[in-house]
Amino acid sequence: MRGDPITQGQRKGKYMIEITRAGKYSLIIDNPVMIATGMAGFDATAYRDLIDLEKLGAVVTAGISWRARGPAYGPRVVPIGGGFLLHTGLPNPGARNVIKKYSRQWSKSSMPMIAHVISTTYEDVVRCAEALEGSGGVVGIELGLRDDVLPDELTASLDAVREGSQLPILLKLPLHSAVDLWEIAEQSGADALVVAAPPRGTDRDPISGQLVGGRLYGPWLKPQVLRIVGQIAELATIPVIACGGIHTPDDARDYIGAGARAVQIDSLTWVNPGMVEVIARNLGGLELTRAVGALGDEWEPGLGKTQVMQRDQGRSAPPPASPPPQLPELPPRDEDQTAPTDPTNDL
Amino acid sequence: MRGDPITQGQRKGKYMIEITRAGKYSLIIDNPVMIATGMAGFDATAYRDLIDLEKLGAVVTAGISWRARGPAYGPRVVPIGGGFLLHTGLPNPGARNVIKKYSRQWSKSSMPMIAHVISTTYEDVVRCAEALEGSGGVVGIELGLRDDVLPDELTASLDAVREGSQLPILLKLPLHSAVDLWEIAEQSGADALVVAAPPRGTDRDPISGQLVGGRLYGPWLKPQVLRIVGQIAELATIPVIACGGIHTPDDARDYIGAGARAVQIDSLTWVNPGMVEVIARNLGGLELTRAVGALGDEWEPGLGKTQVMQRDQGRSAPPPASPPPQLPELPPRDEDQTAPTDPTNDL
Amino acid sequence: MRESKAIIERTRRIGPNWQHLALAVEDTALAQIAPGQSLLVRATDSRDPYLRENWVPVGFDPEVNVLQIEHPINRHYGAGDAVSVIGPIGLGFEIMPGANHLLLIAQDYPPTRLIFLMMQAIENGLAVTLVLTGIASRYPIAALPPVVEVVHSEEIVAWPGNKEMLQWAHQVFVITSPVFAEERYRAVQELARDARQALPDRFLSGIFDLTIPCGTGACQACMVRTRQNDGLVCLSGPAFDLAKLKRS
Amino acid sequence: MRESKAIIERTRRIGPNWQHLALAVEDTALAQIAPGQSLLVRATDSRDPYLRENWVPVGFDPEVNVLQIEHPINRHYGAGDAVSVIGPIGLGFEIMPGANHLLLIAQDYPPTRLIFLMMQAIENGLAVTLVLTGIASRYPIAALPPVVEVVHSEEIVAWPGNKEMLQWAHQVFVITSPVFAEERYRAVQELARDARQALPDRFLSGIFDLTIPCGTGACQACMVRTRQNDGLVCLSGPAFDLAKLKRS
Ligand SMILES: Cc1cc2nc3c(=O)[nH]c(=O)nc-3n(C[C@H](O)[C@H](O)[C@H](O)COP(=O)(O)OP(=O)(O)OC[C@H]3O[C@@H](n4cnc5c(N)ncnc54)[C@H](O)[C@@H]3O)c2cc1C
Ligand SMILES: Cc1cc2nc3c(=O)[nH]c(=O)nc-3n(C[C@H](O)[C@H](O)[C@H](O)COP(=O)(O)OP(=O)(O)OC[C@H]3O[C@@H](n4cnc5c(N)ncnc54)[C@H](O)[C@@H]3O)c2cc1C
Ligand SMILES: Cc1cc2nc3c(=O)[nH]c(=O)nc-3n(C[C@H](O)[C@H](O)[C@H](O)COP(=O)(O)O)c2cc1C
Ligand SMILES: Cc1cc2nc3c(=O)[nH]c(=O)nc-3n(C[C@H](O)[C@H](O)[C@H](O)COP(=O)(O)O)c2cc1C
Ligand code: FES
Ligand code: FES
Repeated sequence: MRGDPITQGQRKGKYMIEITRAGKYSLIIDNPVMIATGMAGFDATAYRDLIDLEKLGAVVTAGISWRARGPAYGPRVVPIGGGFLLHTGLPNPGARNVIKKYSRQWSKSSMPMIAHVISTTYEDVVRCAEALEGSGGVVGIELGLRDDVLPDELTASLDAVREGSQLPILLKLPLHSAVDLWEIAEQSGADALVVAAPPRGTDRDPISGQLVGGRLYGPWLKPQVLRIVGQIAELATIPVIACGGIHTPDDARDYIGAGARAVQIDSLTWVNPGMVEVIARNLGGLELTRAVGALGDEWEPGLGKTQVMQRDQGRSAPPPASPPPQLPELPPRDEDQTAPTDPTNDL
Repeated sequence: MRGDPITQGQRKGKYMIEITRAGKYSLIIDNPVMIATGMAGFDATAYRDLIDLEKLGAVVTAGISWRARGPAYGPRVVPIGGGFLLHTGLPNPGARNVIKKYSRQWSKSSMPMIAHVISTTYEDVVRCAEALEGSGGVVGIELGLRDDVLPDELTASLDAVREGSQLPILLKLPLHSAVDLWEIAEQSGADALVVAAPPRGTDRDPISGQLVGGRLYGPWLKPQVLRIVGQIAELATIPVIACGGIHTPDDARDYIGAGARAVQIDSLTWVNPGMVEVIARNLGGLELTRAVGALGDEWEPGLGKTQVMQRDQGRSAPPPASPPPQLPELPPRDEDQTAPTDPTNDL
Repeated sequence: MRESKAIIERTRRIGPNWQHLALAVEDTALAQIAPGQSLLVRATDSRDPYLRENWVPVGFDPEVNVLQIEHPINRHYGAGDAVSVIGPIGLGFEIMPGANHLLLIAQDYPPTRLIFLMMQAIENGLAVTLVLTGIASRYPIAALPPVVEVVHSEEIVAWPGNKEMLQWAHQVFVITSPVFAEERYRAVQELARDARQALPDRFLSGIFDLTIPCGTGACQACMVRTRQNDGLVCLSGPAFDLAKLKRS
Repeated sequence: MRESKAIIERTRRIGPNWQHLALAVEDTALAQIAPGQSLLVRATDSRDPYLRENWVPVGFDPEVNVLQIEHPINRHYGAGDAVSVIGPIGLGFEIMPGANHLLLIAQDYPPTRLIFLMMQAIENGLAVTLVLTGIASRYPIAALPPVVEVVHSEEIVAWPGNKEMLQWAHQVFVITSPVFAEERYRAVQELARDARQALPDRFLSGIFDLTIPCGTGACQACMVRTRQNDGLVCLSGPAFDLAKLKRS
């Protein structure tokens, strides 16, 4: 879903970004930057002193299942070239215990919390969704899937969440099958597509010598995901939320430029938490309505508005990227052509 | 295809590894380590002084099409986290010119050359395969596909190569769809599966500021590909050749352990060519028949045979990797249980 | 827990494989760092290594806010290098009231995690014995204070005089490779049960030197299988009462 | 072309953004390195950066086999650091017989690629003028020999006195950002055509400072769009006769 992102006014004096299907299941946040599932625990308070959480649009909780799950056996973290492999087993004390422990904090926090539900059995997903809606603390449910999920399973899991709750549903698609599955998800009632869950891989733990299977994280995820976000956002009629390897404000902007309505930050949260706030502050200025004088893509800390304008006018444009001879590649999305209309332009 | 790799004797006093379907389209090489397409040009002589090419099992040429192709416009290399994005446009002067220029060198070389054919139109692939077989210089054809190839296109391309030549056909599958496509490829006459072509991605060139689409390379490819090699090798009845992010002898061994018959080295060839030779020397010792006293997986330069034996006996085994509670992951392949029978064991 | 800057003021080689880094910390909260706690450090702009390193203090000079970090010599650091620090990670080791004899055991694993505790215990007049088994025997002890009794053993689990030592000790801290922690900590428990009538609570603590991806309790990758499945090394570790662990 | 080791013997800051590294090379073949050629260097065990860096010599002392490398100060190198070197990459610049007046132009781009040529030309008694336009004006010229005439210009393509200089020059080398190479090199050709009757072959060479992934001709990522589509910067570059380029 490209273009015309909906901005229906301002809340807390800021912007409003509708990250799910408009209508009954609409979910509006005021900054397009969230923290992805598993990165900040069940309530993000662990990051209270590291990130100004108020600057974020939302935080997605760690995975929650109806039944308690124990941690994985054996090695759980394996460093790989420029990143790492993580295999946790998605441990959690079960939905009721999570709610008991965290729902007060969820309700107190002015930052929207989205619950990540692990898609186990139909019945358990229904109960989990019911309990989460009943807790009153979360504004939406993000549904996670197995990496090798089949279309029928995806549909059944979506049905189960909808049976259990009336919260907006964000569906997190696996990287490798996102292009094949997004349309089914859209038709089956997902209110937003999160592209993508990190791919699974296998590598050898250097400490124990064992092979470990798990999710893969690192900055190199970004180009893999960006391509797919561009392909899906071109066609989808519900919002796309990009997730994968964001490490700089420019990474986040590239996703927005490719048509994502919002972004989720993953492992950067651990390796450089301060930068998560910088990205949220930067993207917070992304005025998606392009109001008078707003510069969508040119914010740098310390750069005054007039300087931005001057710099923008003085820049000689690089030649347009020509498509390669016979290999059609998704063209970069045209930048919004609206010219800045701020009167200071004329100075 | 796991287990019992075929070793039918020795050539040049070394090992013999059958990397394609047995029978009419059998292709045998004497070291399981090859260089992947695009990494060493059309005849590998550029690496003559950097790698002892004699140690390699084979080299795959850069992509060849019937018609000449020019280079891509715009930026072609973008550094990404721990790797790079490459968009060349697969330039080549066309099959006839490639053959004119390189076939003498191919025939002279004692190292087997495999031609990589770009799957363009049916007619052009037929002609390209005909010309390459006619050149007499190549021992097999590796067929490359678009990243988003459809099953019918894959089948048609395979048919076209077979119509044009009787050379063994290695099919290089795209990373994201390898798990979905390998069976069709096997049934449609591929003689080996190369898993996988690097994924395509999109990222911003820091020099020009342009978005560029291209193939992604780096060490983090290995865990992504290893998982898929394990899944496919478990089931396929034709040999699987692993390709993706190999940077150490252990990376290559992990692929062999996952069921690959041979491996292709990609970008390491550029960043550390000397290591390609080390890997070939190391894996050259991988006696796949487990002859008397052979240690499949314990070679280190400078370590004598007796020391290896002693070390092996003294090692206390790590506890077996237990599967995670509810998340079945492809279990690591059981190591070959054949005990070493070398009499020095008893010393 | 906060993110702050720190400066490497000095580096010193203490053995063929180990170096000490004098780390001047800017965050005064880190002046309270206790034996057992550690820091998550990013020492380079590079993304290799990608995850923060877990730096273990072996000493602290509160006058100048300088921590001594013990680090393998797998990388060179320059005096003046600035690093980003998140910490402190975990809880300090708890010494039981009245524990005057400490037994510290590094089983085939570097004793680094025990050194700060040892130094503070000595300063406070406690008697300390350090047992180094397996490869830990190669740890450079020249720099340790002479008052510490050091026992070496080729054998990994047992050591000469282990029975007597387990009898007189008021409290025991063991570290070993996380790969073998379960079986080896169980073996130490057996030794102790053989040696003495009762094993009081907290008598035997095992240290779990796991990789710490987040350090905030968020990733749950550092969970130790306790009876409640609630032991996160980065929050309530790195030491756990061996009596409280789940047995598989 | 071979892979060999080299040692950084000394580092020297030559301006706010530039340093010179004295690189002792072990491979004597590199003693033949000519202006225009460069090295593919891996200076770290880390995989960040992943691709080898392209190091450009600005001088060579054959007595001690030491190359001077000009490098941006985006990283610190220590004296004694060993690096892995593949090279030489590309062809040396060809000076036409009888060319006594060289005009070297850095258009809004660092002149590093021109410095070695400039030094050798001066040594051989040629007259050299160096034109620095746009951001190249900020290049630190204090270290350059006084005999070189240096001209600065705010404007990127043209500069004060360009007509005269293009008239008296026997040969011209231009460098600019590869992003703008096509349009800017065309503009220089226009200037030259305006300034003089005939443009002999090889009169105007443009330098293409492209990223060099392989340096061996294997990857074809460094192909310049010549009439034959056969110009690889790493084999027959980095300088190409502007008259031979394909125009889009
Ligand atoms: C016409 C116009 C166009 C704008 N365009 C953009 C734009 O394209 N992108 C954009 O990000 N903002 C833009 N802004 C500013 C934006 O609206 C916010 O004011 C800005 O991002 C700070 O938001 P905040 O609520 O965090 O500020 P506050 O809560 O007021 O925070 C202010 C504090 O945060 C620090 N801070 C603010 N931004 C950053 C940052 N990026 N990195 C580190 N520290 C920071 C400041 O130094 C200051 O100390 C624009 C503003 C105007 C008036
Ligand atoms: C019982 C037995 C078991 C063996 N098991 C293994 C095994 O598991 N794995 C294995 O790789 N080899 C094994 N080998 C050795 C293997 O068969 C080869 O002899 C060895 O790999 C060298 O091969 P080559 O043809 O390159 O040797 P040569 O051409 O004779 O080359 C020898 C030169 O290459 C150097 N060299 C050899 N190997 C390496 C290396 N790995 N890295 C860097 N330099 C090297 C040597 O230092 C020497 O200078 C085994 C040999 C025996 C007898
Ligand atoms: C039944 C089932 C449900 C799953 N649901 C989720 C999920 O909700 N979120 C998620 O990230 N991964 C989910 N996964 C699984 C992923 O493929 C992977 O197993 C998961 O990310 C576990 O991560 P780990 O590697 O840390 O154990 C599920 C797997 C199974 C078997
Ligand atoms: C008709 C067609 C055929 C292709 N065949 C191949 C091929 O044989 N080998 C290959 O690596 N990529 C092939 N690709 C394409 C990949 O998706 C990608 O375009 C190719 O790797 C080009 O690489 P580049 O990014 O360097 O331009 C083909 C693409 C098209 C459109
Ligand atoms: S390191 Fe992440 S929870 Fe402990
Ligand atoms: S850099 Fe690879 S061909 Fe020139």
